[in-house]
Amino acid sequence: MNKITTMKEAISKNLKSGDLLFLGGAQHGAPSAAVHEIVRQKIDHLTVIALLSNTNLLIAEGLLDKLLTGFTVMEEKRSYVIRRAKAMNKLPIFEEYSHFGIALALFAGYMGLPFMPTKSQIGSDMPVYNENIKSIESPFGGGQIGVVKAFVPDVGILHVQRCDAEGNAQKWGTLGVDHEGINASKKIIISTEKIVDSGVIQRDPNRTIIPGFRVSAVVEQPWGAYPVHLAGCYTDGPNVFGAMANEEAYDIYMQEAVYGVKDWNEYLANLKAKNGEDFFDKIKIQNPAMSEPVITGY
Amino acid sequence: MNKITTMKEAISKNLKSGDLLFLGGAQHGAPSAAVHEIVRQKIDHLTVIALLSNTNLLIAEGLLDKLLTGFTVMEEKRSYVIRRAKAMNKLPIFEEYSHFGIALALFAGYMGLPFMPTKSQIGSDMPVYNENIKSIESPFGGGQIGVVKAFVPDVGILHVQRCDAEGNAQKWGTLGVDHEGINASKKIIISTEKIVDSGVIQRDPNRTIIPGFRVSAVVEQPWGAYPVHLAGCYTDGPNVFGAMANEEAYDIYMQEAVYGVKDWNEYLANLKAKNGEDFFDKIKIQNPAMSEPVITGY
Amino acid sequence: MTQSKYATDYSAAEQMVVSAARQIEGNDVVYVGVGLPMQAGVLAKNLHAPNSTIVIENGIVRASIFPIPRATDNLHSQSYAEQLSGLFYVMCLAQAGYINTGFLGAGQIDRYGNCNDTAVGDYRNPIHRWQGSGGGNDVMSFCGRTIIILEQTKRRFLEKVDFNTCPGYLDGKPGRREEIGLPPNTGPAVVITDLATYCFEDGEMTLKTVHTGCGVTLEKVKAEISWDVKVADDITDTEPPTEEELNVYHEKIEAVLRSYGPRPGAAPPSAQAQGNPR
Amino acid sequence: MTQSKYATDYSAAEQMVVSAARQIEGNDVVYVGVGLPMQAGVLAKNLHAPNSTIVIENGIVRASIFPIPRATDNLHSQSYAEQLSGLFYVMCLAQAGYINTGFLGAGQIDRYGNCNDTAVGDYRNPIHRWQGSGGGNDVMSFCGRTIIILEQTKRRFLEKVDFNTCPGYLDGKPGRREEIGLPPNTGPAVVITDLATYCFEDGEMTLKTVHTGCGVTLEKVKAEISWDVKVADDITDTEPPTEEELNVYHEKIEAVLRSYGPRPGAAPPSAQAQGNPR
Repeated sequence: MNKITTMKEAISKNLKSGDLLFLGGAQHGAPSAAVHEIVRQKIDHLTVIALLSNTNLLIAEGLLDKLLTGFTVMEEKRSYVIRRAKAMNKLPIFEEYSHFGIALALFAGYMGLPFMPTKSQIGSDMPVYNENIKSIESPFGGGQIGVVKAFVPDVGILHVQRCDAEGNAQKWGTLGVDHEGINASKKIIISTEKIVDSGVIQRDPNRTIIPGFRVSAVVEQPWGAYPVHLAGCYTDGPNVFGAMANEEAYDIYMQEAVYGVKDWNEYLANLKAKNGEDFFDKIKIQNPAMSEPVITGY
Repeated sequence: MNKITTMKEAISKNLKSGDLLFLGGAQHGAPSAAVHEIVRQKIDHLTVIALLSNTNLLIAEGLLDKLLTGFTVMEEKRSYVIRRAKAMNKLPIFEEYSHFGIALALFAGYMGLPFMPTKSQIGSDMPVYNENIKSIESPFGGGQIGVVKAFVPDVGILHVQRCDAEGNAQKWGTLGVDHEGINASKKIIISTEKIVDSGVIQRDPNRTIIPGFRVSAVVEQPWGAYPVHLAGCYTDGPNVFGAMANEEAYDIYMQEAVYGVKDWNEYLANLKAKNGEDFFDKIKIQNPAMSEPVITGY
Repeated sequence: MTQSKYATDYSAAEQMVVSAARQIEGNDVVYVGVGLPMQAGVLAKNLHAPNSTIVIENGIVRASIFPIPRATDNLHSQSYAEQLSGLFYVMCLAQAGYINTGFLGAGQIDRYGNCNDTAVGDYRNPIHRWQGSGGGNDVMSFCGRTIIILEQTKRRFLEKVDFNTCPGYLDGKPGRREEIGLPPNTGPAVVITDLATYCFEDGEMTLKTVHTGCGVTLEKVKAEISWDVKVADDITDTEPPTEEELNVYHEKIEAVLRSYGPRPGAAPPSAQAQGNPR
Repeated sequence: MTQSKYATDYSAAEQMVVSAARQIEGNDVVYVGVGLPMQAGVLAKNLHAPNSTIVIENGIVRASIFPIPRATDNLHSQSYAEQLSGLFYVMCLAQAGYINTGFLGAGQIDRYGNCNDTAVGDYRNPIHRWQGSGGGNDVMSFCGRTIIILEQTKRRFLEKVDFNTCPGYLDGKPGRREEIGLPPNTGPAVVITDLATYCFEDGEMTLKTVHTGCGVTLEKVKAEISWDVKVADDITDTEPPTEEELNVYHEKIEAVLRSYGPRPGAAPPSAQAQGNPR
């Protein structure tokens, strides 16, 4: 079944106000284009699970009720984003885990289980303030063991290097919490640098991170992770996050990247127009390494 | 650190009587050469965890104290192997799980946890006879949940398509319980069709199933899974398991494959001598499919 | 199925596979084990359910068509799959509720759909041993609907199985599966034998159709069940295979399996006897 | 280190990184976070510990040398790694005991090595907020020995941290870590600051060496600790960086980081202030 659609449709048809949303691409290949579209559509009251993925825009626009997080800037003295959300009285609740805790909660969701055991977090004060982490008596003896409650996102969004029209998606490079997060999600949106022929997938099926039958929408979006790096494609872009430093810079950025354009492609075209035709060429990878093909067949 | 050695040394230096042994290669790429070497060295009182991997030889030779299994022939009326072990008074204890149960127990070992939760097995009579499976009250409410106790193998053996001298091993095709089993094991022996340059690994690092620092020994052993198929290499060989049908066939097989040869390569050479130079060519894959290279680099 | 007229000359085995294949529809995600389940899956993919996804225990998820493998995992069932991983991944898909249909064989089955693939008689001192659960328990625990395919004899169809390997509706009381921790909306849905097909009404196996086209009578069916089986109000004749279904079966299943010759591989020649599941 | 004579002109920051790098030896498997920990790891790989394995949170396991990344994950730290996976895999390696050495930063640290990367003051109404645990709690919970690197001020070195993000020896009583479920033989081993280095004796932070080569005195060290710190019997001067170590540091760390220019990426410019760990 062909699931190719536009980012606009992928978001509007699958994500709704109040949803629990997983954003993949921790530190690598963030779904930037998708996040900007969510902001453009002002889908609000979201609870977001994201590990080091950029949630600044969602917070600054007051779209988050809650952020399930292991590491994020919460200090208003250091963040215009936080100050802005607070001024609107829309600062999200921050529910804190360790990074492994986030991974485990998603892993439980992926496994279809209500919780995962762990030895992390139980040594800290986190369980005092987060009722989704606690200690139990280990069922086969040996003392105490921690448990973390499952996350089952309503919607998961992952940006990948290649995907076929049916949604069989392949990502490589570091995977952060992509595997457990996307597999835990009920509805799945794949944004991909390139839609490839199914044969490309079928000749390397071990690389498929999520099978097509689990996927709701496929969006071809080149430079979809910009300005975050993506293995085999591009390195980090210039520091657009400076845009989050104060109101003026923020407003300019929002106009350029969200409200003043109809979609990500128009934003990309404007970046080129403004910064020169070679703007994106400069961040393309310069020293590609090609993998040795693996053989399958019969 | 170069870890290349012979199968003889890899087994004798790492596996000892009484060990808990994981054998990878469920239905695909079984470590046949390694198992034959264990038999040749008569390493006994083993407890083996293997899912649909061939343990017939180990049982028939009376080397197993216990088999942790989800599916295996136990009926003596239907198995010379079982009759033979019983006649020696060396029939192993069969500790039974579902297949997912075996995977979960290994997964707990891989995670460094004492157990894994699950919804499998608890609906069956298995927990009545296996104290490593039970039900507990789910810690965040919602009723009962099953738990399976961890396996932490002393030694794990996996046969792969390619591995570098340091032990960075890559396997593709179906992985059965290979990933969790080999990662759960304390000492690891990798048997590989081919030792490759580290650059081959480094240009496709997402495929590495176990990193070199975890590996104790690397053995280059072409046709190491024969007569079991291995993706990209060869299909199933002729039915040597008929050799397990009766005493006469069994004795002939043991002489040919174990006791009458010094190692697997001599056995392979004899197979060629006996069946013709093209014996192995006939089971090589005929219609190879090459994966599209993936790009990394910077 | 309506485009082709019904066959008149067919075996009970063919009826079983065809009836099983018809249980797969549309975008179903289907777990198939070795033997008749695998045949049903491949047949459906080649006939009326090309968009179904086939899931095989060792880590195979495939939407594309594939030649029937000898057992479950071989280079044909692996190659050109959309996704290859391992058993853990596939079983997590099931545990999380994403495999809506499972197919199993069984050694024994009882009134409430519980299946025994373990031991006849006392577990500690069995009269006969089967190979054990394999993935059977997992599939029956997790899948939305599980379809059990087995030969029907009085010794296999028991009021209560000697050993419960794969949980049906347990003691038949409502909500018992959920109570012990099994996922809601799961369990056996259909039983297909060489004599008849069954559904479950309020957790009890209920005779639905009789393979009259193979010369089976209601009396014969009842004679091969150890308890007084419930009969559906709308009991009817089993819909026979169509000529098209049989043609595809002969071409895509029978002929391919025959071409493999004697089975090599993971188990002694007799291991797959007794309709054993995996 | 004995092949090169000691440098005479160096900063406290250089001393910190060099002292930290020396904690990596032979075949160590080392978790490194952002900042000084990453610098220490890359320095050791380039100097005396080429066979160590570096593990980075986002799924990187590498035995081969690599240019220092701007933060932790970039195309340089990913490319040509021996293994790439995700955070779950890397943390399972740690939880199962296969990462023997961990490096962390910290916002506050206390007498028993507990670290605070969360909140100054009351959690519900904090005076200051750091970004939170990140992988810090996991590393300190799992690794055989954890080395903490931070700037030393009296406000950071407290008798008891305001919030325990990464568990040290908790209340200092023997066996407390194991009692609450942490793996045995784990915990903080060394603290490295811009003034001194510390070990742990019976779970208590113990002053081991003073950076006298940077002009630091024992009095200055004690003035920047809120409790009456235990002093090791064999307290000595910190071994200064050698010229070779400094040269490699300048070439492989400083110059490379400088070449990246201002940091783009995952956080606002000020986010990495306050020695925050990840």
